[in-house]
Amino acid sequence: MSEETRPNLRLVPPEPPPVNDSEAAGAPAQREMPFAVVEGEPITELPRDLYIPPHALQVFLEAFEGPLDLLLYLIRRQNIDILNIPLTQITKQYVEYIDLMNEIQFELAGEYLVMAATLAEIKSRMLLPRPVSEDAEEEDPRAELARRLQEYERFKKAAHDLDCLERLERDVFPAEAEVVERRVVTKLPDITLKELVIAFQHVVSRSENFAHHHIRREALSVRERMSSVLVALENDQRVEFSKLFDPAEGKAGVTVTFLAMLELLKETLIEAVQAKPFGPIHIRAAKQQSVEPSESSESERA
Amino acid sequence: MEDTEIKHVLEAALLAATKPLPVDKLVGLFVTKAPDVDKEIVLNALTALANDYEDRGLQVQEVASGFRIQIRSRMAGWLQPLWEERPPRYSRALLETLSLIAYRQPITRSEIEDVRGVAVNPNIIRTMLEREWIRVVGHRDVPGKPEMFGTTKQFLDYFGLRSIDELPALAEINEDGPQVSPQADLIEGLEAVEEDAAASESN
Amino acid sequence: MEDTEIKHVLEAALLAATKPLPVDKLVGLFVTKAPDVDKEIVLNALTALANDYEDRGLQVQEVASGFRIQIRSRMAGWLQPLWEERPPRYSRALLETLSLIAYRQPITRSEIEDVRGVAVNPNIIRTMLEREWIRVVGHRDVPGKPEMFGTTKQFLDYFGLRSIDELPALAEINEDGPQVSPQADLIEGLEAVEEDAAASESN
Repeated sequence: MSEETRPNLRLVPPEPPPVNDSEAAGAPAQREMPFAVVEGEPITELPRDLYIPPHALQVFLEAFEGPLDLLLYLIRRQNIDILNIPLTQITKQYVEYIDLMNEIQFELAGEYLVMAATLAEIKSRMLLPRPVSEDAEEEDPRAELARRLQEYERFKKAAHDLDCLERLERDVFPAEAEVVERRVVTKLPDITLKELVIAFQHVVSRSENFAHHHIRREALSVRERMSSVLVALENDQRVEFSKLFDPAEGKAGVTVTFLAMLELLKETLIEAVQAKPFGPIHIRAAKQQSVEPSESSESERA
Repeated sequence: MEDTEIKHVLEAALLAATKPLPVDKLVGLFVTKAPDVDKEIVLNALTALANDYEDRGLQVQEVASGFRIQIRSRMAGWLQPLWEERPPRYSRALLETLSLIAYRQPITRSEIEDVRGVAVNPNIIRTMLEREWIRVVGHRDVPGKPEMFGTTKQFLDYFGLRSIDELPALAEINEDGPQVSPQADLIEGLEAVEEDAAASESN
Repeated sequence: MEDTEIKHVLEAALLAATKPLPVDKLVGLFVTKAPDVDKEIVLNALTALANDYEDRGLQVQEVASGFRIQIRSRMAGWLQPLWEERPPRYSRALLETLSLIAYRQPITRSEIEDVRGVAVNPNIIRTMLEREWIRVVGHRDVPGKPEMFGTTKQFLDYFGLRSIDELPALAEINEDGPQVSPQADLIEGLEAVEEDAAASESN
């Protein structure tokens, strides 16, 4: 808080407030004295605990959680009815607290100043003459303040109750025994074929390239066979053409393998080598040929 | 399967687990080897276990995410030498903010500030998020789309509660004005400090 | 101090501590409040505690760094379900990548990226390789020699397919009209699943 805000602290005239204050009229039990009469007992000097020695500054800072808390403290300290706050007295004390904070170079929180202004504002509204002809009972300007104070007090109490609950680390402690043989088994996530196909449908529908492409069932097994032919040719292996066919698969299977090899040749993924006419044909994975990847993809997508 | 053995399996499981176990998980322990053991049997066994612990330093506690075995609070004093660090203390500002989130959830920061009358320290929110006591449960549909906070199961677990309903009842607004001052101890503290200060001044 | 209470304090301490406690530390628990309790008394109490545990799932065990309470090995079988962690579901990115490999094999990573429009997370590929659903079937003969992926026999086994051509064809899924196809029921199922998915996504 900057230095400029200091003059604003003088929101209330330092001299004692007028005796015929409207709040005194509203609260006959609390006849205004230079300071106050609380529950019939005149208070002629500020409560002793208003003085905060500099040593206690830290305590002071920790003690109050803001302007509502400070106000609540002032009210409770003097056993004042929260619904009938003697504004002059409370405002005066409140501002004295703020002055005190200021004196000890306490960096004033804006919220405290706002509250001082609020108190002054309520007070000024109460000092204004009330319209005589008013039918409806005018709401006490203090009502809103009282409501906020009560609401704040509820949660102050709730925080206290929460703090009283038995809690881990402070009151109770989880009991754990050592497990010598702990074989953690991480189960792998399951997926269903349906999920897989739906994923494919999603990805295809998002992709222009694929949008009008129909995958024929035959093509699928050909593509898988392309994979297995490539695996057979792993590690620069040369495999004799006929060895890549499994007669046990029958005619259909042989056809699929043949189509797969044609497709692989077209995509230049394999090479067929024949050392001499009518000699055995060997198949090996292609090397050192530059084919644009898009070209091979395109041929498939067309 | 014998009742005693069921109890012993449950005891071992609760002590082996590093977090509370929901009753379904406890029933699941028996599913392959003793499928007769159902939820009711498990709950009865837990009650029996709790009775066994009656006079001991342990207790079976049900919290939001399940059952756990914990050391009773009356043992806390004895165990003090075990801990190298003091248990974390939480400031009144944090506890008030947490209470507001617990009782008024979902609640935005500015709604908290309205009740407390002071700005919410961002560190307080961060601490509670990191402890996973609170989480962002949505955004209020007002300009700026502020985050709304709510409490978590971990919050309930930490404070030994099964559900948010078990929080102490929020004080009624008494139209005549509440009479008890929750600050009594605080004020005593202040007075003590003052006396100390006075004493040191007189030296 | 009563023997029983000493035993209960020791039990609480051993269960609250996360590591074995040396006997000196256990004696230290009593130093301020019950200085009579010496090492011998503590050791006797530990023996008494061990006897209490005779028929139960627990035991007091002395190890190099002190005493601890541990779960008896005969309980291991019962507790096994506790250690089975249910993993999170696979991401949509993984499912899409896997489906592209299944339908478009052999396919390189950059070809997958072309279709999906986003980079393929290497973890996704690794996960599928580890599960042995896909394998590297070769390298495309373009600069960088990128790996080409294909599906495995384990992939077919997992989904209960005899061969890859039992995968439903995309065209059939998109047809509006009634299908006369061996996969008709599968497709119906698929559509139902899709609706579920759509419904859950809208939640």
